[in-house]
Order: sequence, then structure tokens, then C-alpha cells
Amino acid sequence: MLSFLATDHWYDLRDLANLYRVVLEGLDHIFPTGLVYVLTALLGFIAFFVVFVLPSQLYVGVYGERRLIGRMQARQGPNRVGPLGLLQPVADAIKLLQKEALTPRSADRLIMWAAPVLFVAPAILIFAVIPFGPRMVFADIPVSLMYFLAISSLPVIASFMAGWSSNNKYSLFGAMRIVAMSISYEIPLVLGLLAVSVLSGTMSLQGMVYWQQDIPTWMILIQPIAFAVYFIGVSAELNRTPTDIAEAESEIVAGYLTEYSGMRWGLFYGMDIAYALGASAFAATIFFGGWSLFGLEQWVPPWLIFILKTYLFYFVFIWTRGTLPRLRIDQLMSFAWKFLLPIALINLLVVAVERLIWTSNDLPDAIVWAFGAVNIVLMVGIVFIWAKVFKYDPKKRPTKPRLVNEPGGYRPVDLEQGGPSL
Amino acid sequence: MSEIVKTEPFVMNIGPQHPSTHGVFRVKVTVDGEQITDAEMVIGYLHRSMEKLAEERTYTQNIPFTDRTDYLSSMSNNLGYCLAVEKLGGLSVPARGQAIRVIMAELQRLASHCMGAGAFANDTGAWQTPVMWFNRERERILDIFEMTSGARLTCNYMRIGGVAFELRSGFEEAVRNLLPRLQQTIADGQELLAENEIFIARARDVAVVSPETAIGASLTGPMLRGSGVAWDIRKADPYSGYEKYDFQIPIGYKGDAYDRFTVRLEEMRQSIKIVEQALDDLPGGPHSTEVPLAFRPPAGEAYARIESPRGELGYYLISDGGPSPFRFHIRPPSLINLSVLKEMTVGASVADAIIALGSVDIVVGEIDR
Amino acid sequence: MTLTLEHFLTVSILLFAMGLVIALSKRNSIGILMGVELMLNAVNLVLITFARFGESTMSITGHAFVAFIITVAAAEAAVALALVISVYRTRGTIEVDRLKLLRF
Amino acid sequence: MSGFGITVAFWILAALTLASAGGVMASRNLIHAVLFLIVAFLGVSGFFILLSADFLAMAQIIIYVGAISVLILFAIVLTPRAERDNSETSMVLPALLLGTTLAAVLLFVLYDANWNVTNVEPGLSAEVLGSALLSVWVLPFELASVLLTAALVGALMIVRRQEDEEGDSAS
Repeated sequence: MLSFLATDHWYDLRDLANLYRVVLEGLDHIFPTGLVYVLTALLGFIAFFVVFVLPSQLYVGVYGERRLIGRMQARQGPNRVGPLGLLQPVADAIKLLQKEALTPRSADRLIMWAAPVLFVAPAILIFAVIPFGPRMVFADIPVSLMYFLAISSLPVIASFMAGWSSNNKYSLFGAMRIVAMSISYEIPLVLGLLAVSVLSGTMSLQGMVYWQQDIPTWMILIQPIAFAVYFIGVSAELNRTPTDIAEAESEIVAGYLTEYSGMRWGLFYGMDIAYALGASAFAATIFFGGWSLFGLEQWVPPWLIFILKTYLFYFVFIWTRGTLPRLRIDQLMSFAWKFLLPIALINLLVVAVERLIWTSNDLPDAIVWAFGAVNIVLMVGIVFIWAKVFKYDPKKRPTKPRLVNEPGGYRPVDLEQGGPSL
Repeated sequence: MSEIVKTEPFVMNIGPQHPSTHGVFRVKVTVDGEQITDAEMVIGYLHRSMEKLAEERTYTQNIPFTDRTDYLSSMSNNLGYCLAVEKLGGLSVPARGQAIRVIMAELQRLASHCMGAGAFANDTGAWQTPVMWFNRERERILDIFEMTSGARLTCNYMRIGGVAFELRSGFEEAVRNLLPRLQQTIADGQELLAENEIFIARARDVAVVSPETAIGASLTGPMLRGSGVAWDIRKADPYSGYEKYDFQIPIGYKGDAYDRFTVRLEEMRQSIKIVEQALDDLPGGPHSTEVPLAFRPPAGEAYARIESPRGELGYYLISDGGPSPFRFHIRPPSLINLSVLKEMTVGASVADAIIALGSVDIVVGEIDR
Repeated sequence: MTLTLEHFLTVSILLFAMGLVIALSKRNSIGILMGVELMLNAVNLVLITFARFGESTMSITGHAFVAFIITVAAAEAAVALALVISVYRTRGTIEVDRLKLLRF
Repeated sequence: MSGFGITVAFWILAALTLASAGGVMASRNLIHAVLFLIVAFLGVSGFFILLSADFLAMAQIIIYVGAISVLILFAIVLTPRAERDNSETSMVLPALLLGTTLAAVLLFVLYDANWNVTNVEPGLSAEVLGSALLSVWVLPFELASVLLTAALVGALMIVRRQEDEEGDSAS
């Protein structure tokens, strides 16, 4: 399976696992076994943090997002601290650390203190199963897909704790909204990912990357419906626009974060970015071929390919945030239950049938492309049928008001004979 | 969930410090789950007693007060007040002064609607982007105001009998450069918001005001026109020579927040048309008639009304023949448009209440005066 | 030190006993539900432990049972909480020692 | 089953699980009790991982932590403040007595019996579980799905408002 040019030399940076292994072996001579276990884990974590998480969070999540959104909003974005404002995230962090973390008098102090801490832990845990390269994965467990789903259901609890313990009505609103929404969106999300798992026949993320490398294809081309469901579901779980109702600043001030300040708020903010990065990395792994790039991964470091794919996906998050308005909670709920759930179920059924045809008739791998074509047709068909059922016709919907020349009383809307459908 | 399960109703304050109350305005809502069962408006946080203060000052000295009522459209306020005084004193304004007044009032309408449309988009949750786009153009309009009157926000440009100064050289060129940019921004706003599926889902059928209610509550401006009632003071009771210009009244279909938004966008397009026409045949001559500083109109009363960006802005003056008005009253469109807020919010969700408030496009300075 | 069957079973027995005490003694019906959930978890732990340590050709049975128990627990929690809310709506309380009337 | 890491993990998990179960019992605030319950659930899923039931550990987190606890939290928040008390009834002493007795009896049985134990890893993976569920246990599997549907519909029926039903029958 590894038609890989990577050597085992430590300086072969196409696979950072080489370097790591050399360090591990060197430490093994010096320290007792149990300590090496802990030390290497720590070392790996620190390396991972320094190479990926910190720069991504600071420079893609904070700086990049602010610059890009600034660009979209016809303004500069941070450009004062350091060259091009590159030190802005650092300055922000220092400022947040200096600020006092206020606790309202009637708040539940312990839970309010514990919520950001509990919010941080899953954000870091999520990266444990994500493959950055053929051998660059912390825990290559066979159920890493389930692991992702399980871990991503934890921060909801922390958000709820934050909202409830603040003893603020806006916070409570935010907490209720996030709880209601995450329950609703978890279901289509799981079903969408289940379809991916059914087709590739594995629940391991590394296995999915190999599957996509072998065909070779990207899962998004084969299962666009699953991708759509995943994208919408995950942006709802992550509270990104257009589904950021839990901290909707125009309605409930800041939702569950209203009473948070200082570094406690900073932890929420930073870890929101980490979750978004985790979801992006996950999407890059499952739907965009992970670290593989149609053979190019033999020359370009796979981890670089992977990180770039992650950032590209994260850019889509930034993009939607900069452009789309927010939906109302009942619209989001009915969208999850009335549209995403049925579409995910249909997709699961179709994919299961396809998988059955594929394996029981022993067809070649190229048949996957045919499945992809079928699924794309299905997706377009579903959208059209949906539009038909709900008589959705954007052309007939007036987006400009009527114009009259003379003032007078009420002008009734003429809905007959080719008038607008409202 | 909240639709199925009955929860304990509780009282929540939206404002006076809240990101989307557009000033210090407070709504005390009783919510049951996400649904609002009762709403109580609390106004008066910005009350400055302007109407009483105006009784102590001369007619000319009162013009700066009007800047500070509806601080997003000072030109329109100046115009309304000056019209009332002119009516009281039986003065006439030279043709050039009238044309300049029209240009300024329409530019002010553009600036104010830029703010209104952007802030409304922000209320729907379009995170700052439309607000920044519209504000960029508003800044350019304010630059023109600064060039003309020396001030950006509180212009104090109109005078009794005309306008304060002649237009600066380069004014016409600046305005003509600006108008295509504005067209472009309006088209961008149309594409980004009015044709956006999510925006339509949020604003369509939300905060509906029926034409009967709108007329019954004496709503004016985009609120009334959004409900499908064709009414515009510029057409119905023309002032400052509006009858000379060719423009149309945009009216909505259903009277919801979406209609109000699109009506505002369309009004901006019409305003551009008016400004272009006014610039094309800008008459020569004096910009103002000579009026003594301590102007003493004969005893009597006068009511003048204009179509401000927010609706019918009326000034009611009673003179006892002295140098300052005996009674000075403003009919603020925001306050009267706001009177239907309770009707729009009760029964809606919190998110829709914010949309409803945003679609009224209030200015608290005008409500509290 | 080697971990044996007894270690895991001791934990699950203690967990079960605690769940029982909670379920029997709490006043609030949601509290009772929590006790029941703890007991279910303890039973799951027993089943998994035997699947791991027991000598059998069908060890997967334990896992299958746990899967079913988790399913049933989810259904049970949903129905129980619906009942709690319904009871609260009609009676104004969810404390079991105040729910004395058999009549609805 | 031995090894330094596994042993340490076991003791930490045991302490965590039992302590948080105690927390559920002792805390007077219902929300605190649920948060303790969540920790207990996480501890049990840790045990599942130790016993190499990866799939079920993840299912445990997804369903117990992600769904059931959240549902309980939701129910607590929907019932008003006065009902968030988690104190005991007068039955606390008999309950404690019964619990202790039960634990004592079961522990006696556990340490008295001669268990037929193997220390060979049975190699139970998600694939094995899946094929077992769809071959040997296919009837219960289908029944479980029917049960879930019934529970879904039943829960909806129970919490439906009275006036909704009237409105439905009228229209």
C-alpha cells in the first residue's frame, strides 16, 4: 500500500514521523521505559502544537480570519502591531491575559470556572485521530469516525455549563439554543458520515485516506450529498454563521459567553477556532483525500498537502461568516429535521445499495465513479423535486418593490395573470 | 423543542444597552420559551427637552437643535424646520436655494438609508459586511456634506430663506463621481441581501403591518409604503420644487420587514435619479433671500411637513410675534412608526422582534427629542 | 499488577449500588432517572467485562447486549423526560413524594 | 491484562467514576448532579476502552453524554427553578441500607465464586459486532429500531399540548 518514496532517514521531512522515531529511540537509551512513554507523548504533543495548532489558531484563525473578513468588509483588518499586523494575535492574547475574568455575584462560580476548561479538552482531543501523513497520526484507532462524533458532542455540555452558570437570561437563551441545535444537527451529521463509512467500508480515518488514494478519487465527488450534510451539520454544531444562533450578537448579545471576560472568554474564542480547524481537518481527510493528492504526495510532504487542504476548507468557513445572514432557530430546526435528515437517509439508502452492488458483484474500483455520477444526479434531482414540492421559484419572487407614479391609498397586490408569487 | 414544551414565562430586557436597539432604547419583553408574549417600550433615555429649549431661542438659533433630533438626517430636519418658519413668515426661497435644498435632502436620504439598510442587515445577522459596505458610501456622502457645510453629521446648513453658503467649487463633480458608486453599492446590497435565500427567509412574512394598521397608526415613510400604500409627501404635498422632478414611489407587497428593506433600497435609486436631475438643471441666482437675524414672523401658526428618510417629519410652530417661537413642536416619524412595534413583536420570537425593530429604522434622538 | 475480572466487577457493583440508592432516595423524578441511568451503566460494564474475560466462543453477545441496552436507554430517557414534562405541566411539580394522587 | 499505563488508567477511572457517582448522590443542585453524571458516563466509557470495546465506548459517549445527559439538562431547564432541588426523601436510610446490603452480597458472590476466566484478548471489533447484530441478533436489532420509533412517537404524543390536539381535531 505504501508506494511511498519516503526513506527512514530522520532528515526526510516528507514524513515527520521519521524525526519523531529517531528522537524516541535516542530517549529510549537514556530514560527508563515508563518515562519515555510519557516524554515522547509530551514531545509529540508539543511538536504538534508548535507545528500546527498554534500557528493555525493564531495566524489562520485569528489573524487570517480578521484580515480576510476585513477584506470582504472593505476595511483593513489588523495592520498596526508588527509588520502587516502580524503580531496582532500575540497582542490580543497578552491583552486577554491581563484582563480580569469577572464572575457575577449570583453566578455558579465553580461551573463558571470549569466550563472553559472543559471546552478546551475536547478541542485538543479531536486532533488525536486525524492523519497528517501515512504514519503521522497520534492514535490510529479503528473507530476514529465514531471518536470524532463522540468528542464533538462534548463541547455542547461545556457551552451549556457556561450559559447556565452565568445566571444571565441572554446566556441561558444561548445555552438552550446550542443544546437544542446540537441535538438536532447531530443526527443528520451522523447519518451523513455513516454513508461515507458504508461506501469506504471502514471507520478509520487513515483507512478512508487510503481508500481514496487507491481508487483514486475524492469522496466529495462520490458523495456530494454526504458532504453537504456534513458541512451544514458541522457549521451548526460549531456555531458558525449562518447558524451562529447560540451567540447571535444582534439578538442575545453574546449568548452563553455574555458574562465571560478575560482569558476565560479567550479560551472559548480560541477553542472555537480549534474546533473549526478540527472540523476542517476532518472534512479534508474524509472528503478531500486527506494527505494524498493523486500521487503528488510522494514529492510534496503529505502533511503540507493536508494542512493546505484544511486551510482551504477553513477559508470556506470564513467566507460564509463574512457574507451570510443568520437563520432563526425554528428555521434551523425545521431545516435539520425536514430537509437534512430525509436527504441524509435517502443518501444512506442509495449508498448502501451501491455498496451492495459493488461488493457482491465484485466490480472494479472504477465503478465508484459511476456511483458518483448517480449521486450527483440524485442530488440535483432532490433539489429540483424539493423546489417543485415547495413551489420554490426564485425568478417569480419579487426582490424589488412596485413603483407607482401618483400617491393615493392602498394598492392591492395583483396576484392574478402572471403576477409575482410571494 | 420550545414550541412543544410550555415553559415558565420570564421577563427579559432588550436594551437600553443591547447591540441592536440602535441607541438607548429599551424593550421589556416577556418571553415564553423563544416566543414573546408581551412587550413594553421604554423610551426617554435621551430626552433633552428640545421643544421647551427652543422657546427661549430665536428662530435662527433653533436650527442647530433640529440637527440633533434625527442625528442621521440633519439636512432633512433643517429643511423641515426652515420650511415651517418660511410658511409662518410668508417668505419665499430663490430657485437655486430650493434646488440645493433638494440635492442635500436627497443626499441625506441616501446617507440615512445606507445606515438603515446596513444596520438592518446587521440585525439579521449578516456579520458586519453589509454595514461596512453601506457605511463606506455613507462616509463619502458625509464628505460632501463636510465640503459644503463644514460639518459631517450636524450640518446646520439650511437657513430661513435658503441655505447658509453657496456650493463650493468642485461640488458638482464630487457628487457626479459619487452617484455611480452608490448605484453599485445599492446593486451589491440587492444581490448580497435582497436576493439572498437566508435573508428572505428571515425578513419575509416577519413583522407584518397590514395597510389598515399602517394607516390607522398614521405610519409614514418606508413603513407605510412597505405595506403597499402609495404615499409620499414629496408627491402628495410637494415642497421645495419636488414637483419638477421625475421620480416614482416604491411600494411593497405585504408590509413585512423585507418589503421595508427593498423599499428603502428602491428609494435610494429614486433619490439618485432626483439628485441627477437637480444637478442637470441647477439654476443660477442667489442661494438665499435676505432674512434679518432676529427674524420676527407675524403672530400665527404654521405646520410644514417633509418626507424625511423615516417618514413624515412635521414642524409645528406658533408665533406670538416675538423673536422666538411661542410653541415649537416636532412630529417625529420614528416615534409614530415605533407605535406598531408591540403589535409586530407580540407573538413573534426574540429573533423576529429584533428584525421588527431594525425594520422600523428608528433614531432615538428623534424619539426622545 | 494485573487487572482481573474482579477489579472491573467491583467497580460496577459499587456503581450499581450507588445508582440504586440514588433511584430509591431522591425526591426529584429527574434525579431518580439519573440513578436508573447509572444502574444501566453498571450493568453495561458487567456485560463488557464478561465479554472480555469470560471464556466463550460467543463473547460478542455481551457487546450486542450492551448495544441494545444503550438503544433502550436512549428511548427510555426520551420517554421518561417527556413524562416528567407532561407531569409537571398537569401537576405543577416533579417531586415524587408530592405526586400522591393516582387520579390524573 | 497488565501494564503500567493500563493499571494507572484503571485506578484513575475507578476513582473518577465512583467519586462522580457519589457526587450525583450528594449534590443538592440538580444541574450539578447531571454534570457529575456526565463525568460518570465518561468514566464508564473509559472502562469500555480498557476492555477493548472501542465502538461501544464511542457509542456510550455519543448517546449517554451527547444525547441523554443533554436531554436531562433540557428537561431540568424547562422545569422552573423551584424544581431544581435534588434532595432526598425520608427513604434515604432504608435506601442506603438496601444499597449497602446489595453491594455486600454481590461483592461476596464476586469474590467467592470461581470464575472461568481467560486472559486472551477475544478480538472483538466493530466489524464483528456489526455482523453479529445483523446475523444472530437480527430480530432484537429490528425490534430495537421499532422501539426507537415507538419511543419517538410516544414522547411526542406525551408532551403535546392539550390545545394543540384540539386545534388539530378542529381543523
